[in-house]
Amino acid sequence: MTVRIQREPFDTAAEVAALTRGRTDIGAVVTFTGLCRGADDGRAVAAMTLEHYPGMAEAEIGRWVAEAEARWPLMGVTVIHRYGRLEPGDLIVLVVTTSSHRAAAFEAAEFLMDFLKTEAPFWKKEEGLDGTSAGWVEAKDHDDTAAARWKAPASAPKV
Amino acid sequence: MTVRIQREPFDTAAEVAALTRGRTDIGAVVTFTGLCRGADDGRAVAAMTLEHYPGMAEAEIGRWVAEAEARWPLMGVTVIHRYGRLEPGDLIVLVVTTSSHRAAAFEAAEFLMDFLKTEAPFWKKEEGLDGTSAGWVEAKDHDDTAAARWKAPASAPKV
Amino acid sequence: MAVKVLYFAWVRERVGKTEETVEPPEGVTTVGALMDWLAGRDEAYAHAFESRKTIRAAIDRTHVKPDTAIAGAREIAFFPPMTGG
Amino acid sequence: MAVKVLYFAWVRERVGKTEETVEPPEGVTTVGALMDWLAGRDEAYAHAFESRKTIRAAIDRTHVKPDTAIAGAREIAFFPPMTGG
Repeated sequence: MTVRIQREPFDTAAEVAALTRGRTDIGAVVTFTGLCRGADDGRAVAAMTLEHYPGMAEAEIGRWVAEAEARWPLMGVTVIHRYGRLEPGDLIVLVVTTSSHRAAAFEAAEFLMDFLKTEAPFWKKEEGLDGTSAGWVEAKDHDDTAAARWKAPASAPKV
Repeated sequence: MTVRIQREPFDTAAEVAALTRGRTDIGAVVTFTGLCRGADDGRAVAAMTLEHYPGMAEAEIGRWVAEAEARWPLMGVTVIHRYGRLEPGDLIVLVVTTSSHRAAAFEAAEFLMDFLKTEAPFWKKEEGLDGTSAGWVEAKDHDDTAAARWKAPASAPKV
Repeated sequence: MAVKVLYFAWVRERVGKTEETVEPPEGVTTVGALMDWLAGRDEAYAHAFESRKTIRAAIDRTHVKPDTAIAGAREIAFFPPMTGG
Repeated sequence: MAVKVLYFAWVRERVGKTEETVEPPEGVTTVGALMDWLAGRDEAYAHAFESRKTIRAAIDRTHVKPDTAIAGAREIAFFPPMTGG
């Protein structure tokens, strides 16, 4: 597993290549890339600053990757989350999952994103177009709902 | 929408860039890449040849992309499927979906892969390690099951 | 009615050709009846269409069921269940 | 017991510092009690902890609930619900 918290951009293709190069047992690669948007709920966003809890962010994501590896037959997982000031169009987060078949790769990537959204210690503060702060982004109920679906009733993967 | 059936490899990063470049309304990009594996159900595979129905393959995939665009708020979809002789580790298929939020991008990518597997007119023939033909790959019940989940009961997306 | 028929994968291999134009008799009005008629042509066709329930069909590049009428079809294709993706 | 306390996002902004070492009295044994005690220090802390049910906590980099004991904790963090990803 690779988990990195960094200020710099990441190269999705290079991360996928690092997981798949020289292997012939991987049949499915799923990537999720999250990008900074220029509007949130209809409000223009000039930039956002991502604050994180150094040390805990890596540890927490590592725990969820380990959980995903226990639930699904994965052949490799990479999670990269950026912090600092990001502008619309900038990359925020990358999840890459690999498996022999597609269901495991898709489900594990969704699972990881749901818990990154609700459990990883990151906080977004948005700037409005006039350069003033538009304030901290509030956590969304639908993200909690998305994360909750993995908890009930059993820990077995969906078919 | 971009749908291409081609013999040549594809460049996932270039396809993603073509969908996202200059845009600030896309918050989520999901890619699925399918690769040729060196073994199938425990049987060694030296190579596979993908046959397709020219004209219908493009049309059928285009119909499913249109259906995905009707079901989910997507901002762009690219599907590329290769044909011809492929060796273990080679890319077979690419699906890229983009949306403002992750749920739509994930679900549409899974939906498209489920129907590519069961409805797109492609057939795989595998070669064993001794160079002799190991025969045509049989369709799998679990792929039909995966496709069927999108049909019942309503056509509304899952939450 | 003359109609172009295409074969793919093991249906193609068993029939021994990729496409041909056939003229089924008037009583052959559905996809299923066309399969029955083709299966009766010779041993190669009989072999190709022996597990008829398995074989899929398309008319003019759209999937169809065995009871679909073939009237007006320009191109009818027969093939095994798909294994792409 | 002296313990390091960290603050993030708007909790940090309201408290006005990123971290500090505090010495809560003996009766303060849980995460929730520590929040109550911090809220009573001055107006800045009171503001930071006013919607106490909203605030999340971690002990030694693991999420904990308000009723979790703080005995043995090296590092306790308070922050709003997470909005990463």
